[in-house]
Amino acid sequence: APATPTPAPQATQPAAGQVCTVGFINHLTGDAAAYGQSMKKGVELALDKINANGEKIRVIFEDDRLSAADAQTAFLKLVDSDKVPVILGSGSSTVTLSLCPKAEERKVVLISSISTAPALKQCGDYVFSAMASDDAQGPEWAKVAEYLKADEVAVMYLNNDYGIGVKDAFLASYKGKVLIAQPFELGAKDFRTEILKVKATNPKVVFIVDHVAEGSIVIKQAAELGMNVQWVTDVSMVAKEVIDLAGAAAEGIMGLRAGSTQTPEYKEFEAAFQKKFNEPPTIWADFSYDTMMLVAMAIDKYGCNSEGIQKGLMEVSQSYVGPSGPKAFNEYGISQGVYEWMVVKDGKWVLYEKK
Amino acid sequence: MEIAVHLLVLITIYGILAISLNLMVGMAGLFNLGLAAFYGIGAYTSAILSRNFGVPVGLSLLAGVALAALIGFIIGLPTVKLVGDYLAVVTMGLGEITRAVFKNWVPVTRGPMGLPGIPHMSLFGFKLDTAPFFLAFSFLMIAVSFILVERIRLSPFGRVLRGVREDEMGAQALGKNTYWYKMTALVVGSGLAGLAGGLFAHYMNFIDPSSFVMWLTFFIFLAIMMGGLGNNLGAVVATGVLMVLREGLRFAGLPPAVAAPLQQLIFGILLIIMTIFAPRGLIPEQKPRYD
Amino acid sequence: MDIFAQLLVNGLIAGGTYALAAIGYSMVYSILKFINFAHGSIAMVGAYITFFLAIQSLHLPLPAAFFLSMLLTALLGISVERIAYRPLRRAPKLATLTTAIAVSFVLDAAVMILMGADIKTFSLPVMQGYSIGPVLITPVQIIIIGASLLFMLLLYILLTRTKLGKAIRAVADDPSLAEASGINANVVIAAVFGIGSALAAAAGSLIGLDTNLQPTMGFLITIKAFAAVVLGGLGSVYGAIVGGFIIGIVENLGVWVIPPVWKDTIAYGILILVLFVWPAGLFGSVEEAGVLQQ
Amino acid sequence: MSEHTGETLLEIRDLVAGYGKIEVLHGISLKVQRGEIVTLVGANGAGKTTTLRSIMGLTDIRAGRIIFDGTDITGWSPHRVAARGIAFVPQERSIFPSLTVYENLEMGAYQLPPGEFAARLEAIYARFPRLKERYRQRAGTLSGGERRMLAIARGLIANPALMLVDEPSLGLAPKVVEAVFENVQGINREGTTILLVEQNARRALAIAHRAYVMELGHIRYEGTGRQLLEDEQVQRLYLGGART
Amino acid sequence: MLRIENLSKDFGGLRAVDHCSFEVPAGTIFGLIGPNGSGKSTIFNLVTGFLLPTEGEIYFKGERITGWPPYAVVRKGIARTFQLVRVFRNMTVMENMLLGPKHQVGENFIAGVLNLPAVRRQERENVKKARELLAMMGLERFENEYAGNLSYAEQKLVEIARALMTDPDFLMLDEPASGINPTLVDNILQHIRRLRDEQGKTILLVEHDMNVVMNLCDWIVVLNYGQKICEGTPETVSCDPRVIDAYLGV
Ligand SMILES: Nc1ncnc2c1ncn2[C@@H]1O[C@H](COP(=O)(O)OP(=O)(O)OP(=O)(O)O)[C@@H](O)[C@H]1O
Ligand SMILES: Nc1ncnc2c1ncn2[C@@H]1O[C@H](COP(=O)(O)OP(=O)(O)OP(=O)(O)O)[C@@H](O)[C@H]1O
Ligand SMILES: [Mg+2]
Ligand SMILES: [Mg+2]
Repeated sequence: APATPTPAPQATQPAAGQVCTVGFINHLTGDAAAYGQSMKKGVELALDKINANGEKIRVIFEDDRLSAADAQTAFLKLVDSDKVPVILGSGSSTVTLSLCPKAEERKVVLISSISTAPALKQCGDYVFSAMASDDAQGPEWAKVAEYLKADEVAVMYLNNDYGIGVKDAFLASYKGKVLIAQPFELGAKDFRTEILKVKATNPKVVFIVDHVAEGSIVIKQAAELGMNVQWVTDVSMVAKEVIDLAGAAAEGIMGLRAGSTQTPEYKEFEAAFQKKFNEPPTIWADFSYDTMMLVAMAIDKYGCNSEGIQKGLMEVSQSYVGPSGPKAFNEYGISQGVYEWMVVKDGKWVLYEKK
Repeated sequence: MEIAVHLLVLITIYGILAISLNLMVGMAGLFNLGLAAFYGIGAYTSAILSRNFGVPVGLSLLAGVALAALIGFIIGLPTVKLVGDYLAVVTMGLGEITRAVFKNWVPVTRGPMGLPGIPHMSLFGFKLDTAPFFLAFSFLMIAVSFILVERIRLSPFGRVLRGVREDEMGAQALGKNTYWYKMTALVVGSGLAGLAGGLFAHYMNFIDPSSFVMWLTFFIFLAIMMGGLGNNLGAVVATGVLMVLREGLRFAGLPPAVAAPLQQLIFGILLIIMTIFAPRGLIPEQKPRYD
Repeated sequence: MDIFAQLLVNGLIAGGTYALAAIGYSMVYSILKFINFAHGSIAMVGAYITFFLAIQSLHLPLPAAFFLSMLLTALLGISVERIAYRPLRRAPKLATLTTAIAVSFVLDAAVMILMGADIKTFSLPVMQGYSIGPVLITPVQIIIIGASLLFMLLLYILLTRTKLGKAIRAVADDPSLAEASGINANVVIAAVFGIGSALAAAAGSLIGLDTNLQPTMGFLITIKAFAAVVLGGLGSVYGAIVGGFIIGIVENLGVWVIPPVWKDTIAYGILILVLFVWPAGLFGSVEEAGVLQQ
Repeated sequence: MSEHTGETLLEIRDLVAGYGKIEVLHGISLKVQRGEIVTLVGANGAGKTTTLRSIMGLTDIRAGRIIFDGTDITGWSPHRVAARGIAFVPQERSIFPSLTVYENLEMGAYQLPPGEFAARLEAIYARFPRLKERYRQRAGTLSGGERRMLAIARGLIANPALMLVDEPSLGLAPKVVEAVFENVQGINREGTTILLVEQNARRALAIAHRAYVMELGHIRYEGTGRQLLEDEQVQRLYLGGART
Repeated sequence: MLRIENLSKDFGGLRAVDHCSFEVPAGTIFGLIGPNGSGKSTIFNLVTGFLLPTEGEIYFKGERITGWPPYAVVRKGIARTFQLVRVFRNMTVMENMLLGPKHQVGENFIAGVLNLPAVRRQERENVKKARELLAMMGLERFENEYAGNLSYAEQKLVEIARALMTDPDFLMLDEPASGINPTLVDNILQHIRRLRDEQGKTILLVEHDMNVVMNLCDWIVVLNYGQKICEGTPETVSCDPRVIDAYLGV
C-alpha cells in the first residue's frame, strides 16, 4: 500500500459518541507477569492520550497465564462476549502463534507488541507484530562483533523460542569463532555453573540473549565469579532492572535497543510515563504504547470493525513513528526493526558513541 | 456462544484427566504428581504421528494412549513400590524430566517453539473441525472413560484397590498382590491421561511444552479433592465447577488495574472456603452397598 | 580441581537456601503430615517484607529489616494455620493439601496486587568475591551459608534441648495423646508454623538478596524444598537439611557435564536413584512413609 | 455402699456425647469418690471408651456436665483437663510410637515439676523392669504387652489425682496381669483415684470399690464390685457364663 | 502343615526369636504362648513374610516359603489376624469382609470391569457368607458402617470374621480374645473348634487368656526370650515349673 501520511490521532475528532471496545491478552499473572503487566501500562498510557477528549476506546484486559488453552478462552471471551474487532496480542510468541489460526478464522485482528517468532510470517493477514523478527537481531549483533573486532566470542542464550531464534540468527551471520554457546533455563536463579563453563573458555566478548529477570542475575553472578568481559545483550535486557541488580558490574555493558531513546517521541513518552506511573518506562511499554496508538489510528480511519482495522493498520503504520521507532508493517504484518547501540554509563543506559 | 463450547471441551478433556487421576490417587492411593507428563506424551505422540507422518488421527490418538500407558508401565515397574509422598516426588520428577524432553528434543518436538498445524480430529473420513463437533466427540470419550473407571470402582478389583489405598500391608496379608493392582491402576490411568492429551492436541491444533506444566497437575488435583476423592462423578463435576469459577471470574467485571491477580486471589479464597465447608468434597466417596 | 572447589561452594550457596526453606517444610510435615505447598509462597512474602522494610518504605538497616521480616512472616504463618489449616485438622490430609495450594494462590496474587508484578532488587553493591584459595565468594554468600548453618544449630538446640522441642515431637506422633498428656497441641502447632515460616522468610530474603524478587518465586522454592525434604526422609528435619545441600551441590556439579537445560532433570534423577536405594529417603523411616495415604 | 463416703472427685451428669453426628452416649451419670477404684464394664461397643474420652475432652459433647474436683470441666480441651490432674491411659494408640521408651515417659511427666521426674522414673522402673531394659528402644517396635506397660507407666508417672485406665490388662501375660492389678491397687492405696474400664471383668470387679455396667450408651446397673460380681444377670451377660 | 526350623530374627542388637524349631501338624489347634516380648508376634510376621528371618527355614505344606512375599505365602492358604487391629478404616465393614476371600474372579481386572456372571454369582455367595459371620460376631448393624468408626473390640471382631471369610487351610490368630467380651469369646471359640472338627482346619493361636488356651489347644509351645522353653499338651505345659516361673506366675 502507498504511504499516506496520517494525522496524529489526537488531532482527529472522536466519532459521534461511539466507544470502540478493544481486547488485550497477555500474561498478567504467573512467571512472566512482569512483562505482561508492563505492556499493560504502555496501553494505559496510550489510552490516556487517545481518550483525552472524551472516551473513544475502551480496552478489556485478559490474562493468558502463559498458556495456549487459557489464551484461547480469553480470545473467545473477548470475541464472543465483548465483540472486539481487534486484540492486542500476547507478548509470548508461542501464545500468539497458538491464537493465529483462530484469529484468521474469526477475522479478528491480532496485533502483538513484541512477538518475534519468524513463524508469525505464516499466520496471515489478520496477525501483526510491532517488533521485528528474531532473525533481525542476529545480524545486528554480528555488526557489533565486527565493530569490536571480536574474532572469538561466547554466546549465552535463554532456552526458549526467542533465545534460540536470536542465537541461531547470530551464528548464521557472524564470521568469527564461537567459543561456546551456552543455554540456560527460564525461571532459574542460580547460573553459577553455566557462567563458570563460559568463563573457562576465556572469552573477551560475551553475547547474551535473555529476559531481564534471569539476565540480570547472570551478569551479577558473573561479576561475583570474577568474569571481566565485554557483555553485549539483546534488546530485552536493555532495561533498568539489569543495572539495579548488577550495580557497578553493569558498567560498560553494551546492548541493542529496538527503536531509539533519542527521538523526541521517546523523550515525550518517557516523561509521560514517569508522570503517570512515577517510574521510568518499564520494559516493552513503548512497544505496547505504539500498538495501541496504531490501532487507535486505524479505528479512526476505517471505524470499529476488523476489516477496517486490518486495512487501516497497514496504511497508518507506514508513516508512523512512535517511541519504539518507525512501525511500518511489511507484507507479513511485521514491523522492521531499527536498532540502537546502547551502553551502561554511570548507572544508566545511554547511547553508545562509536569511535 | 463459542466460548461456552470451548470451555465445555476443556472441561471434558480435563475431566478425563480428573477421572484418570482419581483412579490413581483417589482409588489406588498412588500419589501421582506426574499426570501432566502422561497427558503430554499422549498429546505429542498423536500430534507428531498425524502431523509429520500423516497417520490418520483416530489411529494416532490410539497410539498416544498406548504410548502413555506403556511409559506408565515402565515407570511403574520400579516406582509403585514406593509409598505415599515418595511416589509423589518421583512422579513429579519424572513429569519434569518428560517436559524437559518436550522442550529440548527440538528435531522432533520443535522444543519451546511448539508444534503448530496439528490436523483436526476426524472420524471415518468425517472431519471434526468445528468446536461443537469436537465437543460431541470429546463428550463421548469422557463418557467412555467415566464408565470404564466407574466399572473398576464397583468391581471387586476396585475394592482391592481401595484396600491397597487404606493399608497396603493389610491387603497383602489377605493375599492380594498389591504390586500388580497398583500397576494396573497406573497403566490404565496413564492411558486415560494420554487420551486426554491427544484430544487436547487435535482440538487446539497447537501444542507447546507450557501446556504440560505441573500447575495443570495441581489443578486436576484440586478438582478431585474438591469433588470428593474416590468419586468419579464428583471429580468431573468439580472440574467443571473449578473451570467455570476460574474462567467465569473473567466476566466479573473486576477493576481492570488488578483484575487478573484479583481473579487468582478470589479463586484461592473460594477454594479455601469450599474446602473448609466440605472437606470430603462436594460429593464424598460413596459407600458401596451390597444387596 | 579449582573449578571443582568453586562448583562445590556454589552448590553450598544454593543448598543453604534450599535447606533453610526445607526445614520449615519438614517440621510442618512431621507434625501435621501434609505437604505445605504454601511454604514457598510464605518465603516469598518474607522476602518482600524485608524488601519493603529496607528499601521501599521505611529504609530500615538491612539486618533489622531481615529479622523484623522473620517475625512478621512467623505471624503470617501462624495466621495461615489458624485460618486455613486448623479447621481441617480432623479432615482427610488431602483436604489440607487443597487449602495449602489455595493459600499459595492467594499469597502470590496478594503480593502481585500490593507490590506489583515487576522484578524488585535490593541493589546491593556488587563486587567480585573474595578469593579463598581457588574459590571466589562474596560476603552475601558467606552470610547465606553462615545463616543457614546458624539457624540449623539453633533449631537443633530447640528440638533436642527444650521442652517445646520434645512437645513438638510428641504432637507430631499423636496429637490427641499429646493433648491428653497435658500438651497444648494448638500452641505447639502454632509454634511450628511460626518457626518454619520465620526460617522460610530467612531463606526467601537471602535468595532475594542474592538474586531478585518476583511474586512467583515461591513455586521454585516449594519444589526445591519438597525435593530436599523427600530426599532427606520425610519428617526428618536433619535429613531435610542434608537433602537441601545435596540437591544444591548435585545441581551445580551436574550442569558442568550435562547441558543446563537438563538441570532439573539431574536433580530429580539423583532423587529418584536415591529413593530406589533408600525408599524412605536418607534419614526417613519406611513405617512413617505411608501416612499421607489418608 | 463404699467405705469412701468422702467427697466426690468426679461427677458426670446426663452426659450425651459422640463423634461428629454419631451419638454414642445417650445420657449417662456416674460418680467417683476420692480414693476409690471404680470400674466400668459392659459389652463391646457399649461406650466405655467413649466415656473416658469424653472426660478427657476428646469427644463432641452435646449435653450434660462433667465436674472434677469442684470444677466444671465440660468442653475443656484435653491438655487443660490433664493439667488439672487427670491422666488417661487409652485403649488404642496409647504411646508415642516414634519416641523412645524414655521419651514417652518424659511426655507423661510433661506437667510435672522438672525435679520430680528422676525420682518418679525410678519408681516406675521398679514396677516395670522390662521398660528399663528397653528404655532406648523406639516405642513403636515394642511387643504388644510392652506397649501396654509403657502406656500405664506413662499415665502413672504424672502422679495424677485421677487416673482413667482403659483396659490395662489388654494383651498382657498372666503373670503381668497379676502385677498390673496389684499395681492398680497399690497406686490407689498411695492416694490416686482410679476409673477403670476392663474386659477382664471378674478381676476388675474384684478389686473395685464400686462399679457401673454399661450397655449401648446407657448405664444399666451400679453397685459395689462384689454385688455385681454376684449378680446373676450380670454374670450371664457380661462375665461369660460358667467359665472360671 | 507348618514347620519351622532353627528360626532366628534379630532387630539390631536384639534377638527376638532365637533358634526356634517346631512343627504344627495338620488338623490341630496349636498354641503359642510366652511372656510379653518373647517373640510370638515376630514368628507370625516371619511365617507370613512380613519379616525376613535372620536365620532358619520355614516350610508350609511341605514347601519352603522362606523369603516369599506376604501375598504369595498367604495365597497358599493362610489367613491371619494382627495383634494391633488392622482393618481398612475408610471402607465399610462389608467391604472389609469381601476383601477376605482369595482367588475372586472379579479381582481380575478384565473380569471385574466386564462384571461377568461368574463375578456376580461369587459376590452374592460371599455377601451371604459375610452376613452369617457378622451375625455370629454380633456385628450385623455395622454392615454399612466405616470400619474405622467401630470400637476397638468391634474392629478386632471384624478382623477375625474377615480371616474366617477366606476359608483358609491354616488360620493364625494373634490374641483373638483380648479385649473381647467373655460371652462373645465363647462363641468364637466354638466356631474355631468346629473349623477343626468339621473341616479339619489347622489353627495357630497366640493368646494370654489361659482359659482359652487350656480349653482349646491340642498342643502348646512356650517361648521365652525368643527361645522355645518347652512344649506339650496343655496339662503338662501348665505344670512345668519353667513356664510357671516365666509366664504364669503363682
Ligand atoms: N470414631 C468413631 N466414630 C464414630 N463412631 C464411633 C467411633 N468410635 C466409636 N464409635 C462407636 O461408638 C460405640 C462405642 O464405642 P466405644 O469405643 O466407646 O466402645 P467400648 O465400650 O469401649 O467398646 P470396646 O469394648 O470394644 O472397647 C461403638 O459402637 C462404635 O461404633
Ligand atoms: N521392629 C522391631 N525393632 C526392634 N525390636 C523389635 C521390633 N519388633 C519387635 N521387637 C522386639 O522383639 C521382641 C519380641 O516382640 P514380639 O512382638 O514378637 O513379642 P510377643 O511375644 O508377641 O509379645 P506380646 O505378648 O507382648 O505381644 C520384643 O521385645 C520387641 O520389643
Ligand atoms: Mg473400648
Ligand atoms: Mg505379640
